[in-house]
Amino acid sequence: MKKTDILDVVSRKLAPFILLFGFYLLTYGHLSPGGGFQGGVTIASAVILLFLAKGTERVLEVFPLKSVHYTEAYGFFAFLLTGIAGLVFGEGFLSSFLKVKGAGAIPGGGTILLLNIIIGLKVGAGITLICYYLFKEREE
Amino acid sequence: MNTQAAFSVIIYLFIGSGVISLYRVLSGPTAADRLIGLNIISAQILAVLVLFAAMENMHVYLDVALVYDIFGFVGILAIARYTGKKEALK
Amino acid sequence: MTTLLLALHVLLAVIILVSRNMLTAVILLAVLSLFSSLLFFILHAPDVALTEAAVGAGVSTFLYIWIIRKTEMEIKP
Amino acid sequence: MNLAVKWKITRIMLTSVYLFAGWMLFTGSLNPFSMVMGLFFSILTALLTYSLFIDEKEAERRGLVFNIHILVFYLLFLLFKMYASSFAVLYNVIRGNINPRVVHFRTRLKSDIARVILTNSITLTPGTITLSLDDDHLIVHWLEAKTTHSRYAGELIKGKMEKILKRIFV
Amino acid sequence: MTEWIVFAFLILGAVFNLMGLLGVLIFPDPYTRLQASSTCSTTSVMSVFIAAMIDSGISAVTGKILVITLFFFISSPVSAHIIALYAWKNEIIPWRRKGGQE
Repeated sequence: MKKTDILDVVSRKLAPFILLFGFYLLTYGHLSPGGGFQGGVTIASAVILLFLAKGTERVLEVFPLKSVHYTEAYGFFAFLLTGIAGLVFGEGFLSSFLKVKGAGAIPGGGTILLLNIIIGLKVGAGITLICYYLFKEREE
Repeated sequence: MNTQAAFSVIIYLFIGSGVISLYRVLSGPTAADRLIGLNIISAQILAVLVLFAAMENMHVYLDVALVYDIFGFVGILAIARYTGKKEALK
Repeated sequence: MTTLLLALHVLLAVIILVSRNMLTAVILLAVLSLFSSLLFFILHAPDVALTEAAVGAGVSTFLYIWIIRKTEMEIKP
Repeated sequence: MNLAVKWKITRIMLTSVYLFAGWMLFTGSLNPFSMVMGLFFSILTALLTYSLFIDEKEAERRGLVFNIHILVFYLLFLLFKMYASSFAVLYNVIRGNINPRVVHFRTRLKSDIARVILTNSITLTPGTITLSLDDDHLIVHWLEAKTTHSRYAGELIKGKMEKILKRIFV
Repeated sequence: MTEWIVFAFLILGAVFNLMGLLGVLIFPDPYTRLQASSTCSTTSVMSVFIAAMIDSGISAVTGKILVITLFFFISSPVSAHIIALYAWKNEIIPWRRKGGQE
Protein backbone atom coordinates (compact mmCIF):
# COMPACT_ATOMS: atom_id res chain seq x y z
CA MET A 1 0.00 0.00 0.00
CA LYS A 2 1.55 3.27 -1.07
CA LYS A 3 1.83 6.29 1.15
CA THR A 4 -0.55 9.23 1.23
CA ASP A 5 0.86 12.38 -0.33
CA ILE A 6 -1.20 15.56 -0.32
CA LEU A 7 0.15 17.08 -3.53
CA ASP A 8 -0.38 13.82 -5.41
CA VAL A 9 -4.04 13.47 -4.39
CA VAL A 10 -4.93 17.13 -4.98
CA SER A 11 -3.33 17.25 -8.43
CA ARG A 12 -5.05 14.03 -9.49
CA LYS A 13 -8.48 15.26 -8.45
CA LEU A 14 -8.07 18.83 -9.70
CA ALA A 15 -6.45 18.44 -13.12
CA PRO A 16 -9.50 17.01 -15.01
CA PHE A 17 -11.62 19.93 -13.86
CA ILE A 18 -9.03 22.45 -15.07
CA LEU A 19 -8.95 20.62 -18.42
CA LEU A 20 -12.74 20.84 -18.63
CA PHE A 21 -12.62 24.53 -17.77
CA GLY A 22 -10.24 25.05 -20.69
CA PHE A 23 -12.75 23.35 -22.98
CA TYR A 24 -15.46 25.62 -21.56
CA LEU A 25 -13.36 28.69 -22.41
CA LEU A 26 -12.97 27.37 -25.97
CA THR A 27 -16.67 26.66 -26.45
CA TYR A 28 -17.91 29.96 -25.08
CA GLY A 29 -15.11 31.90 -26.79
CA HIS A 30 -17.35 34.19 -28.82
CA LEU A 31 -19.73 35.02 -25.94
CA SER A 32 -17.36 35.67 -23.03
CA PRO A 33 -13.78 36.92 -22.56
CA GLY A 34 -12.30 33.58 -23.53
CA GLY A 35 -11.04 32.45 -26.88
CA GLY A 36 -8.63 30.13 -28.58
CA PHE A 37 -5.34 31.25 -27.08
CA GLN A 38 -6.55 31.61 -23.48
CA GLY A 39 -8.31 28.26 -23.51
CA GLY A 40 -5.23 26.60 -24.98
CA VAL A 41 -3.00 28.00 -22.24
CA THR A 42 -5.47 26.81 -19.61
CA ILE A 43 -5.47 23.29 -21.13
CA ALA A 44 -1.67 23.32 -21.09
CA SER A 45 -1.62 24.44 -17.46
CA ALA A 46 -3.51 21.32 -16.40
CA VAL A 47 -0.81 19.17 -18.00
CA ILE A 48 1.91 21.34 -16.43
CA LEU A 49 0.31 20.81 -13.01
CA LEU A 50 0.48 17.05 -13.58
CA PHE A 51 4.12 17.34 -14.75
CA LEU A 52 5.03 19.27 -11.60
CA ALA A 53 3.28 16.90 -9.23
CA LYS A 54 3.83 13.45 -10.72
CA GLY A 55 6.84 13.61 -13.04
CA THR A 56 6.94 13.16 -16.78
CA GLU A 57 6.93 9.37 -17.07
CA ARG A 58 3.53 8.80 -15.46
CA VAL A 59 1.84 11.58 -17.42
CA LEU A 60 3.07 10.40 -20.80
CA GLU A 61 1.14 7.15 -20.32
CA VAL A 62 -2.03 9.26 -20.22
CA PHE A 63 -1.12 11.74 -22.96
CA PRO A 64 1.04 9.82 -25.47
CA LEU A 65 3.82 11.87 -27.03
CA LYS A 66 3.06 10.86 -30.60
CA SER A 67 -0.57 11.96 -30.44
CA VAL A 68 0.40 15.33 -28.96
CA HIS A 69 2.82 15.80 -31.87
CA TYR A 70 0.10 14.88 -34.35
CA THR A 71 -2.36 17.31 -32.74
CA GLU A 72 0.18 20.12 -32.95
CA ALA A 73 1.00 19.37 -36.59
CA TYR A 74 -2.46 18.66 -37.98
CA GLY A 75 -4.00 21.63 -36.16
CA PHE A 76 -2.53 23.99 -38.72
CA PHE A 77 -3.74 21.71 -41.52
CA ALA A 78 -7.28 21.76 -40.14
CA PHE A 79 -7.12 25.55 -39.88
CA LEU A 80 -6.11 25.80 -43.57
CA LEU A 81 -8.83 23.33 -44.52
CA THR A 82 -11.47 25.48 -42.81
CA GLY A 83 -10.20 28.53 -44.65
CA ILE A 84 -10.29 26.80 -48.03
CA ALA A 85 -13.79 25.53 -47.28
CA GLY A 86 -14.76 29.15 -46.77
CA LEU A 87 -13.20 29.93 -50.15
CA VAL A 88 -15.19 27.16 -51.85
CA PHE A 89 -18.62 27.48 -50.19
CA GLY A 90 -18.60 31.17 -49.25
CA GLU A 91 -17.19 34.38 -50.58
CA GLY A 92 -13.50 34.36 -49.66
CA PHE A 93 -10.77 32.81 -47.54
CA LEU A 94 -11.94 32.11 -43.92
CA SER A 95 -15.41 33.51 -44.62
CA SER A 96 -18.29 31.96 -42.69
CA PHE A 97 -20.00 29.18 -44.62
CA LEU A 98 -22.21 27.78 -41.85
CA LYS A 99 -25.73 29.12 -41.57
CA VAL A 100 -25.88 31.34 -38.50
CA LYS A 101 -29.06 31.01 -36.48
CA GLY A 102 -29.85 31.92 -32.90
CA ALA A 103 -27.53 34.87 -32.31
CA GLY A 104 -26.24 35.07 -28.75
CA ALA A 105 -26.19 31.30 -28.27
CA ILE A 106 -23.46 28.76 -28.96
CA PRO A 107 -24.51 27.74 -32.52
CA GLY A 108 -24.61 31.43 -33.42
CA GLY A 109 -20.83 31.40 -33.67
CA GLY A 110 -20.77 29.64 -37.03
CA THR A 111 -17.22 29.13 -38.21
CA ILE A 112 -15.75 31.02 -35.27
CA LEU A 113 -16.63 28.17 -32.89
CA LEU A 114 -14.80 25.65 -35.10
CA LEU A 115 -11.74 27.89 -35.45
CA ASN A 116 -11.61 28.54 -31.70
CA ILE A 117 -11.58 24.82 -30.92
CA ILE A 118 -8.85 24.12 -33.53
CA ILE A 119 -6.62 26.98 -32.34
CA GLY A 120 -7.10 25.97 -28.71
CA LEU A 121 -6.04 22.38 -29.30
CA LYS A 122 -3.01 23.53 -31.31
CA VAL A 123 -1.83 26.06 -28.69
CA GLY A 124 -2.35 23.60 -25.85
CA ALA A 125 -0.35 20.90 -27.60
CA GLY A 126 2.44 23.37 -28.45
CA ILE A 127 2.94 24.68 -24.91
CA THR A 128 2.75 21.13 -23.53
CA LEU A 129 5.53 20.06 -25.92
CA ILE A 130 7.77 23.02 -24.96
CA CYS A 131 7.40 22.23 -21.25
CA TYR A 132 7.91 18.51 -21.80
CA TYR A 133 11.23 18.99 -23.57
CA LEU A 134 12.45 21.41 -20.91
CA PHE A 135 11.63 18.88 -18.19
CA LYS A 136 13.21 15.98 -20.01
CA GLU A 137 16.48 17.82 -20.48
CA ARG A 138 16.55 18.71 -16.80
CA GLU A 139 16.03 15.19 -15.54
CA GLU A 140 18.90 13.64 -17.50
CA MET B 1 -25.07 55.07 1.78
CA ASN B 2 -25.70 52.27 -0.67
CA THR B 3 -23.73 49.12 -1.25
CA GLN B 4 -21.97 50.39 -4.39
CA ALA B 5 -20.07 53.07 -2.46
CA ALA B 6 -19.14 50.56 0.24
CA PHE B 7 -17.83 48.20 -2.43
CA SER B 8 -15.62 50.89 -3.95
CA VAL B 9 -14.21 51.83 -0.53
CA ILE B 10 -13.32 48.19 0.13
CA ILE B 11 -11.71 47.96 -3.34
CA TYR B 12 -9.41 50.91 -2.55
CA LEU B 13 -8.53 49.37 0.80
CA PHE B 14 -7.61 45.99 -0.68
CA ILE B 15 -5.45 47.54 -3.42
CA GLY B 16 -3.69 49.67 -0.80
CA SER B 17 -2.96 46.69 1.42
CA GLY B 18 -1.66 44.79 -1.60
CA VAL B 19 0.80 47.60 -2.25
CA ILE B 20 1.88 47.66 1.41
CA SER B 21 2.53 43.93 1.45
CA LEU B 22 5.04 44.40 -1.36
CA TYR B 23 7.40 45.27 1.53
CA ARG B 24 7.51 41.62 2.55
CA VAL B 25 8.47 40.59 -1.00
CA LEU B 26 11.22 43.18 -1.21
CA SER B 27 12.87 42.65 2.18
CA GLY B 28 12.12 39.08 3.18
CA PRO B 29 15.17 37.46 4.75
CA THR B 30 14.42 34.04 3.24
CA ALA B 31 12.81 32.80 0.04
CA ALA B 32 9.76 31.51 1.89
CA ASP B 33 8.96 35.07 3.00
CA ARG B 34 8.91 36.27 -0.60
CA LEU B 35 6.54 33.43 -1.51
CA ILE B 36 4.27 34.46 1.39
CA GLY B 37 4.18 37.96 -0.09
CA LEU B 38 3.19 36.61 -3.52
CA ASN B 39 0.47 34.46 -1.97
CA ILE B 40 -1.10 37.28 0.03
CA ILE B 41 -1.03 39.73 -2.91
CA SER B 42 -2.67 37.12 -5.13
CA ALA B 43 -5.50 36.56 -2.61
CA GLN B 44 -6.16 40.28 -2.18
CA ILE B 45 -6.33 40.97 -5.91
CA LEU B 46 -8.69 37.99 -6.33
CA ALA B 47 -11.04 39.65 -3.83
CA VAL B 48 -10.82 42.92 -5.75
CA LEU B 49 -11.76 41.19 -9.02
CA VAL B 50 -14.80 39.49 -7.47
CA LEU B 51 -15.97 42.74 -5.87
CA PHE B 52 -15.60 44.63 -9.14
CA ALA B 53 -17.55 42.00 -11.09
CA ALA B 54 -20.33 42.01 -8.46
CA MET B 55 -20.42 45.81 -8.60
CA GLU B 56 -20.83 45.85 -12.38
CA ASN B 57 -23.23 42.85 -12.22
CA MET B 58 -21.57 41.08 -15.17
CA HIS B 59 -21.18 37.35 -14.75
CA VAL B 60 -18.78 36.96 -17.69
CA TYR B 61 -16.12 38.93 -15.83
CA LEU B 62 -15.88 36.18 -13.23
CA ASP B 63 -14.09 33.85 -15.66
CA VAL B 64 -11.06 36.11 -15.24
CA ALA B 65 -11.11 35.56 -11.48
CA LEU B 66 -11.20 31.77 -11.82
CA VAL B 67 -8.29 31.72 -14.31
CA TYR B 68 -6.41 34.07 -11.99
CA ASP B 69 -6.83 31.67 -9.07
CA ILE B 70 -5.65 28.66 -11.11
CA PHE B 71 -2.53 30.39 -12.39
CA GLY B 72 -1.54 31.78 -9.01
CA PHE B 73 -1.61 28.25 -7.61
CA VAL B 74 0.44 26.79 -10.48
CA GLY B 75 2.99 29.63 -10.28
CA ILE B 76 3.62 29.17 -6.55
CA LEU B 77 3.95 25.42 -7.07
CA ALA B 78 6.49 25.91 -9.88
CA ILE B 79 8.62 28.33 -7.86
CA ALA B 80 8.60 26.10 -4.79
CA ARG B 81 9.41 22.99 -6.81
CA TYR B 82 12.46 24.23 -8.67
CA THR B 83 14.37 26.44 -6.26
CA GLY B 84 16.17 25.65 -3.05
CA LYS B 85 17.35 22.14 -2.38
CA LYS B 86 16.93 19.50 -5.02
CA GLU B 87 13.61 17.65 -4.77
CA ALA B 88 12.43 19.85 -1.93
CA LEU B 89 8.82 18.71 -2.24
CA LYS B 90 9.36 14.98 -2.56
CA MET C 1 -6.63 55.27 -9.47
CA THR C 2 -5.36 54.45 -12.96
CA THR C 3 -2.53 56.97 -12.62
CA LEU C 4 -1.43 55.48 -9.30
CA LEU C 5 -1.39 51.98 -10.75
CA LEU C 6 0.67 53.16 -13.73
CA ALA C 7 3.19 54.83 -11.39
CA LEU C 8 3.40 51.58 -9.43
CA HIS C 9 4.20 49.74 -12.68
CA VAL C 10 7.14 52.05 -13.44
CA LEU C 11 8.46 51.75 -9.88
CA LEU C 12 8.25 47.95 -9.93
CA ALA C 13 9.98 47.75 -13.32
CA VAL C 14 12.92 49.87 -12.06
CA ILE C 15 13.22 47.69 -8.93
CA ILE C 16 13.25 44.54 -11.07
CA LEU C 17 16.00 45.95 -13.28
CA VAL C 18 18.35 46.86 -10.45
CA SER C 19 17.75 43.87 -8.18
CA ARG C 20 20.64 41.46 -7.71
CA ASN C 21 18.77 38.46 -6.32
CA MET C 22 17.30 36.41 -9.16
CA LEU C 23 14.43 34.88 -7.16
CA THR C 24 13.28 38.33 -6.03
CA ALA C 25 13.28 39.50 -9.63
CA VAL C 26 11.14 36.58 -10.81
CA ILE C 27 8.62 36.95 -7.98
CA LEU C 28 8.40 40.69 -8.58
CA LEU C 29 7.81 40.01 -12.27
CA ALA C 30 4.86 37.77 -11.32
CA VAL C 31 3.53 40.51 -9.02
CA LEU C 32 3.94 43.08 -11.81
CA SER C 33 1.97 40.88 -14.15
CA LEU C 34 -0.80 40.47 -11.55
CA PHE C 35 -1.10 44.23 -11.07
CA SER C 36 -1.08 44.72 -14.83
CA SER C 37 -3.95 42.27 -15.18
CA LEU C 38 -5.85 44.20 -12.50
CA LEU C 39 -5.27 47.43 -14.44
CA PHE C 40 -6.65 45.93 -17.65
CA PHE C 41 -9.63 44.59 -15.72
CA ILE C 42 -10.46 47.97 -14.21
CA LEU C 43 -10.27 49.55 -17.68
CA HIS C 44 -13.03 47.14 -18.86
CA ALA C 45 -10.89 44.92 -21.07
CA PRO C 46 -11.44 41.44 -19.58
CA ASP C 47 -10.04 39.49 -22.55
CA VAL C 48 -6.66 41.23 -22.35
CA ALA C 49 -6.70 40.71 -18.57
CA LEU C 50 -7.34 36.99 -19.11
CA THR C 51 -4.39 36.69 -21.51
CA GLU C 52 -2.10 38.67 -19.21
CA ALA C 53 -3.01 36.56 -16.16
CA ALA C 54 -2.54 33.32 -18.09
CA VAL C 55 0.74 34.07 -19.82
CA GLY C 56 2.40 36.52 -17.45
CA ALA C 57 1.69 34.87 -14.12
CA GLY C 58 1.73 31.23 -15.20
CA VAL C 59 3.83 30.22 -18.15
CA SER C 60 6.48 32.93 -18.18
CA THR C 61 7.23 32.50 -14.45
CA PHE C 62 7.69 28.83 -15.12
CA LEU C 63 10.09 29.41 -18.06
CA TYR C 64 12.18 31.98 -16.15
CA ILE C 65 12.50 29.70 -13.12
CA TRP C 66 13.66 26.85 -15.32
CA ILE C 67 16.24 29.02 -17.11
CA ILE C 68 17.69 30.33 -13.83
CA ARG C 69 18.02 26.78 -12.60
CA LYS C 70 19.74 25.78 -15.85
CA THR C 71 22.48 28.38 -15.37
CA GLU C 72 23.27 26.83 -11.95
CA MET C 73 23.27 30.17 -10.23
CA GLU C 74 23.15 30.04 -6.45
CA ILE C 75 19.69 30.71 -5.00
CA LYS C 76 19.54 31.19 -1.28
CA PRO C 77 16.53 29.50 0.33
CA MET D 1 -16.01 -9.63 -19.96
CA ASN D 2 -13.79 -10.06 -16.98
CA LEU D 3 -13.58 -7.98 -13.85
CA ALA D 4 -10.88 -5.57 -15.01
CA VAL D 5 -12.88 -4.40 -18.04
CA LYS D 6 -15.98 -3.88 -15.89
CA TRP D 7 -13.98 -1.83 -13.40
CA LYS D 8 -12.53 0.27 -16.24
CA ILE D 9 -16.00 1.03 -17.66
CA THR D 10 -17.26 1.93 -14.18
CA ARG D 11 -14.38 4.34 -13.69
CA ILE D 12 -15.00 6.05 -17.04
CA MET D 13 -18.72 6.49 -16.33
CA LEU D 14 -18.16 7.80 -12.80
CA THR D 15 -15.59 10.33 -14.02
CA SER D 16 -17.98 11.51 -16.76
CA VAL D 17 -20.76 12.07 -14.24
CA TYR D 18 -18.53 14.17 -11.98
CA LEU D 19 -17.21 16.19 -14.91
CA PHE D 20 -20.70 16.81 -16.32
CA ALA D 21 -21.77 18.18 -12.94
CA GLY D 22 -18.76 20.48 -13.13
CA TRP D 23 -19.79 21.62 -16.63
CA MET D 24 -23.29 22.48 -15.40
CA LEU D 25 -21.75 24.55 -12.61
CA PHE D 26 -19.45 26.38 -15.05
CA THR D 27 -22.06 27.32 -17.64
CA GLY D 28 -25.24 27.53 -15.57
CA SER D 29 -27.52 27.34 -18.62
CA LEU D 30 -30.00 24.68 -19.71
CA ASN D 31 -29.56 25.30 -23.45
CA PRO D 32 -29.72 21.88 -25.23
CA PHE D 33 -26.80 22.54 -27.60
CA SER D 34 -24.63 23.58 -24.64
CA MET D 35 -25.54 20.37 -22.80
CA VAL D 36 -24.64 18.28 -25.87
CA MET D 37 -21.25 19.99 -26.09
CA GLY D 38 -20.79 19.45 -22.35
CA LEU D 39 -21.56 15.75 -22.65
CA PHE D 40 -19.10 15.40 -25.54
CA PHE D 41 -16.26 17.21 -23.75
CA SER D 42 -16.94 15.39 -20.44
CA ILE D 43 -16.66 12.00 -22.10
CA LEU D 44 -13.54 13.10 -24.00
CA THR D 45 -11.86 14.32 -20.80
CA ALA D 46 -12.95 11.21 -18.93
CA LEU D 47 -11.47 8.95 -21.61
CA LEU D 48 -8.17 10.81 -21.31
CA THR D 49 -7.82 11.09 -17.53
CA TYR D 50 -9.90 8.37 -15.89
CA SER D 51 -6.83 6.48 -14.68
CA LEU D 52 -5.61 9.58 -12.85
CA PHE D 53 -8.93 10.71 -11.41
CA ILE D 54 -9.87 7.34 -9.91
CA ASP D 55 -6.83 5.25 -9.16
CA GLU D 56 -6.47 1.55 -9.86
CA LYS D 57 -6.47 0.69 -6.16
CA GLU D 58 -9.06 3.28 -5.14
CA ALA D 59 -11.83 0.79 -4.30
CA GLU D 60 -9.97 -0.95 -1.54
CA ARG D 61 -9.07 2.37 0.12
CA ARG D 62 -12.74 3.27 0.69
CA GLY D 63 -12.65 6.67 -0.99
CA LEU D 64 -15.62 6.39 -3.33
CA VAL D 65 -18.70 6.12 -1.13
CA PHE D 66 -19.66 9.07 1.05
CA ASN D 67 -22.75 10.63 2.63
CA ILE D 68 -23.38 13.95 0.98
CA HIS D 69 -25.73 15.47 3.57
CA ILE D 70 -23.13 15.14 6.32
CA LEU D 71 -20.61 16.70 3.90
CA VAL D 72 -22.75 19.86 3.57
CA PHE D 73 -23.07 20.00 7.35
CA TYR D 74 -19.30 19.61 7.61
CA LEU D 75 -18.70 22.59 5.29
CA LEU D 76 -20.98 24.81 7.41
CA PHE D 77 -19.25 23.58 10.59
CA LEU D 78 -15.88 24.37 9.02
CA LEU D 79 -17.00 27.91 8.14
CA PHE D 80 -18.16 28.49 11.73
CA LYS D 81 -14.91 27.13 13.17
CA MET D 82 -12.91 29.32 10.77
CA TYR D 83 -14.54 32.49 12.08
CA ALA D 84 -14.30 31.37 15.72
CA SER D 85 -10.59 30.65 15.61
CA SER D 86 -9.93 33.71 13.48
CA PHE D 87 -11.04 35.96 16.34
CA ALA D 88 -8.56 34.19 18.63
CA VAL D 89 -5.72 34.90 16.19
CA LEU D 90 -6.87 38.53 15.98
CA TYR D 91 -6.60 38.83 19.76
CA ASN D 92 -3.11 37.34 19.70
CA VAL D 93 -1.91 39.69 16.96
CA ILE D 94 -3.12 42.74 18.87
CA ARG D 95 -1.61 41.69 22.21
CA GLY D 96 1.57 40.43 20.57
CA ASN D 97 2.25 37.43 22.80
CA ILE D 98 2.58 34.22 20.87
CA ASN D 99 3.93 30.84 21.85
CA PRO D 100 4.54 28.81 18.70
CA ARG D 101 5.42 25.14 18.93
CA VAL D 102 5.66 22.16 16.58
CA VAL D 103 3.60 19.13 17.62
CA HIS D 104 3.37 15.61 16.21
CA PHE D 105 0.38 13.30 16.27
CA ARG D 106 -1.29 10.50 14.35
CA THR D 107 -4.68 10.21 12.70
CA ARG D 108 -7.01 7.22 12.70
CA LEU D 109 -8.60 7.85 9.30
CA LYS D 110 -8.07 5.10 6.75
CA SER D 111 -9.08 6.45 3.38
CA ASP D 112 -6.88 8.58 1.19
CA ILE D 113 -9.10 11.55 0.48
CA ALA D 114 -10.36 11.79 4.07
CA ARG D 115 -6.79 12.39 5.27
CA VAL D 116 -6.32 15.12 2.67
CA ILE D 117 -9.59 16.79 3.71
CA LEU D 118 -8.51 16.64 7.37
CA THR D 119 -5.16 18.20 6.49
CA ASN D 120 -6.78 20.95 4.44
CA SER D 121 -9.22 21.70 7.27
CA ILE D 122 -6.36 22.00 9.75
CA THR D 123 -4.58 24.44 7.45
CA LEU D 124 -7.78 26.36 6.70
CA THR D 125 -8.53 27.15 10.34
CA PRO D 126 -6.24 30.03 11.34
CA GLY D 127 -3.79 29.21 14.09
CA THR D 128 -2.63 25.83 12.87
CA ILE D 129 -0.70 24.84 9.74
CA THR D 130 0.19 21.34 8.60
CA LEU D 131 3.89 21.13 7.82
CA SER D 132 4.04 17.57 6.59
CA LEU D 133 1.77 14.58 6.08
CA ASP D 134 3.55 11.25 6.01
CA ASP D 135 1.07 8.38 5.66
CA ASP D 136 -0.77 8.85 8.98
CA HIS D 137 1.73 11.01 10.83
CA LEU D 138 1.06 14.75 10.89
CA ILE D 139 3.49 17.54 11.85
CA VAL D 140 1.58 20.67 12.81
CA HIS D 141 2.81 24.17 13.62
CA TRP D 142 0.61 25.64 16.34
CA LEU D 143 0.53 29.36 17.07
CA GLU D 144 -0.82 29.32 20.63
CA ALA D 145 0.43 26.04 22.04
CA LYS D 146 -1.19 24.87 25.25
CA THR D 147 0.59 21.53 25.46
CA THR D 148 3.19 19.53 23.58
CA HIS D 149 1.99 16.09 24.62
CA SER D 150 1.12 14.14 21.51
CA ARG D 151 -2.29 12.75 22.41
CA TYR D 152 -3.76 15.85 24.09
CA ALA D 153 -2.53 18.13 21.30
CA GLY D 154 -4.12 15.80 18.76
CA GLU D 155 -7.42 15.87 20.64
CA LEU D 156 -7.34 19.67 20.82
CA ILE D 157 -6.50 20.19 17.15
CA LYS D 158 -8.44 17.41 15.41
CA GLY D 159 -11.33 17.42 17.84
CA LYS D 160 -14.69 17.00 16.24
CA MET D 161 -13.46 17.19 12.66
CA GLU D 162 -12.07 13.67 12.70
CA LYS D 163 -15.29 12.27 14.21
CA ILE D 164 -17.46 13.87 11.52
CA LEU D 165 -15.10 12.81 8.73
CA LYS D 166 -15.23 9.26 10.04
CA ARG D 167 -18.98 9.28 9.53
CA ILE D 168 -18.76 10.78 6.04
CA PHE D 169 -16.37 8.25 4.57
CA VAL D 170 -17.72 4.95 5.81
CA MET E 1 -32.14 44.71 6.13
CA THR E 2 -30.05 42.95 3.50
CA GLU E 3 -27.80 45.98 3.20
CA TRP E 4 -26.79 45.84 6.85
CA ILE E 5 -25.73 42.18 6.57
CA VAL E 6 -23.61 43.11 3.55
CA PHE E 7 -22.04 46.01 5.46
CA ALA E 8 -21.29 43.74 8.44
CA PHE E 9 -19.51 41.17 6.27
CA LEU E 10 -17.55 43.89 4.44
CA ILE E 11 -16.38 45.45 7.72
CA LEU E 12 -15.41 41.99 9.00
CA GLY E 13 -13.38 41.41 5.83
CA ALA E 14 -11.62 44.78 6.14
CA VAL E 15 -10.72 44.24 9.81
CA PHE E 16 -9.34 40.75 9.22
CA ASN E 17 -7.40 42.00 6.20
CA LEU E 18 -5.71 44.80 8.15
CA MET E 19 -4.88 42.50 11.08
CA GLY E 20 -3.41 39.87 8.80
CA LEU E 21 -1.30 42.52 7.08
CA LEU E 22 -0.04 43.74 10.46
CA GLY E 23 0.83 40.17 11.43
CA VAL E 24 2.72 39.60 8.19
CA LEU E 25 4.73 42.75 8.75
CA ILE E 26 5.70 42.30 12.42
CA PHE E 27 5.97 38.57 13.17
CA PRO E 28 9.47 37.10 13.63
CA ASP E 29 9.84 34.00 11.41
CA PRO E 30 8.29 32.46 8.24
CA TYR E 31 5.94 30.03 9.99
CA THR E 32 4.26 32.63 12.17
CA ARG E 33 4.03 35.00 9.21
CA LEU E 34 2.33 32.21 7.30
CA GLN E 35 -0.21 31.89 10.12
CA ALA E 36 -1.10 35.57 9.87
CA SER E 37 -1.21 35.40 6.09
CA SER E 38 -3.55 32.44 6.32
CA THR E 39 -5.92 34.50 8.46
CA CYS E 40 -5.85 37.31 5.95
CA SER E 41 -6.18 35.22 2.86
CA THR E 42 -8.90 32.83 3.94
CA THR E 43 -11.21 34.53 6.41
CA SER E 44 -11.08 37.99 4.88
CA VAL E 45 -11.53 36.80 1.30
CA MET E 46 -14.33 34.46 2.36
CA SER E 47 -16.14 37.35 4.08
CA VAL E 48 -15.89 39.42 0.92
CA PHE E 49 -17.22 36.54 -1.19
CA ILE E 50 -20.18 36.04 1.14
CA ALA E 51 -20.96 39.76 1.02
CA ALA E 52 -20.89 39.76 -2.79
CA MET E 53 -23.12 36.67 -2.91
CA ILE E 54 -25.70 38.19 -0.57
CA ASP E 55 -25.68 41.48 -2.46
CA SER E 56 -26.34 40.02 -5.92
CA GLY E 57 -29.23 37.80 -4.83
CA ILE E 58 -30.15 34.69 -6.82
CA SER E 59 -28.62 35.17 -10.26
CA ALA E 60 -25.83 33.91 -12.51
CA VAL E 61 -23.26 35.94 -10.57
CA THR E 62 -23.99 33.98 -7.37
CA GLY E 63 -23.43 30.64 -9.09
CA LYS E 64 -20.10 31.75 -10.51
CA ILE E 65 -18.94 33.08 -7.12
CA LEU E 66 -19.95 29.75 -5.59
CA VAL E 67 -17.68 27.94 -8.06
CA ILE E 68 -14.81 30.33 -7.25
CA THR E 69 -15.40 29.74 -3.53
CA LEU E 70 -15.26 25.96 -3.95
CA PHE E 71 -12.02 26.25 -5.92
CA PHE E 72 -10.57 28.66 -3.36
CA PHE E 73 -11.37 26.18 -0.56
CA ILE E 74 -9.02 23.72 -2.26
CA SER E 75 -6.27 25.92 -3.65
CA SER E 76 -5.60 28.25 -0.73
CA PRO E 77 -4.72 25.66 1.96
CA VAL E 78 -2.71 23.62 -0.52
CA SER E 79 -0.56 26.59 -1.47
CA ALA E 80 -0.05 27.48 2.21
CA HIS E 81 0.96 23.88 2.87
CA ILE E 82 3.38 23.98 -0.08
CA ILE E 83 5.12 27.08 1.29
CA ALA E 84 5.30 25.57 4.78
CA LEU E 85 6.73 22.31 3.45
CA TYR E 86 9.26 24.29 1.39
CA ALA E 87 10.45 26.12 4.47
CA TRP E 88 10.52 22.91 6.55
CA LYS E 89 12.54 20.95 3.99
CA ASN E 90 15.03 23.81 3.65
CA GLU E 91 15.76 23.51 7.38
CA ILE E 92 14.52 26.84 8.68
CA ILE E 93 14.31 26.48 12.46
CA PRO E 94 11.02 27.65 14.06
CA TRP E 95 11.19 30.58 16.44
CA ARG E 96 10.45 29.94 20.12
CA ARG E 97 9.64 32.39 22.85
CA LYS E 98 12.37 32.77 25.43
CA GLY E 99 11.42 31.54 28.88
CA GLY E 100 8.15 30.03 27.72
CA GLN E 101 6.45 27.14 29.41
CA GLU E 102 7.83 23.73 28.58
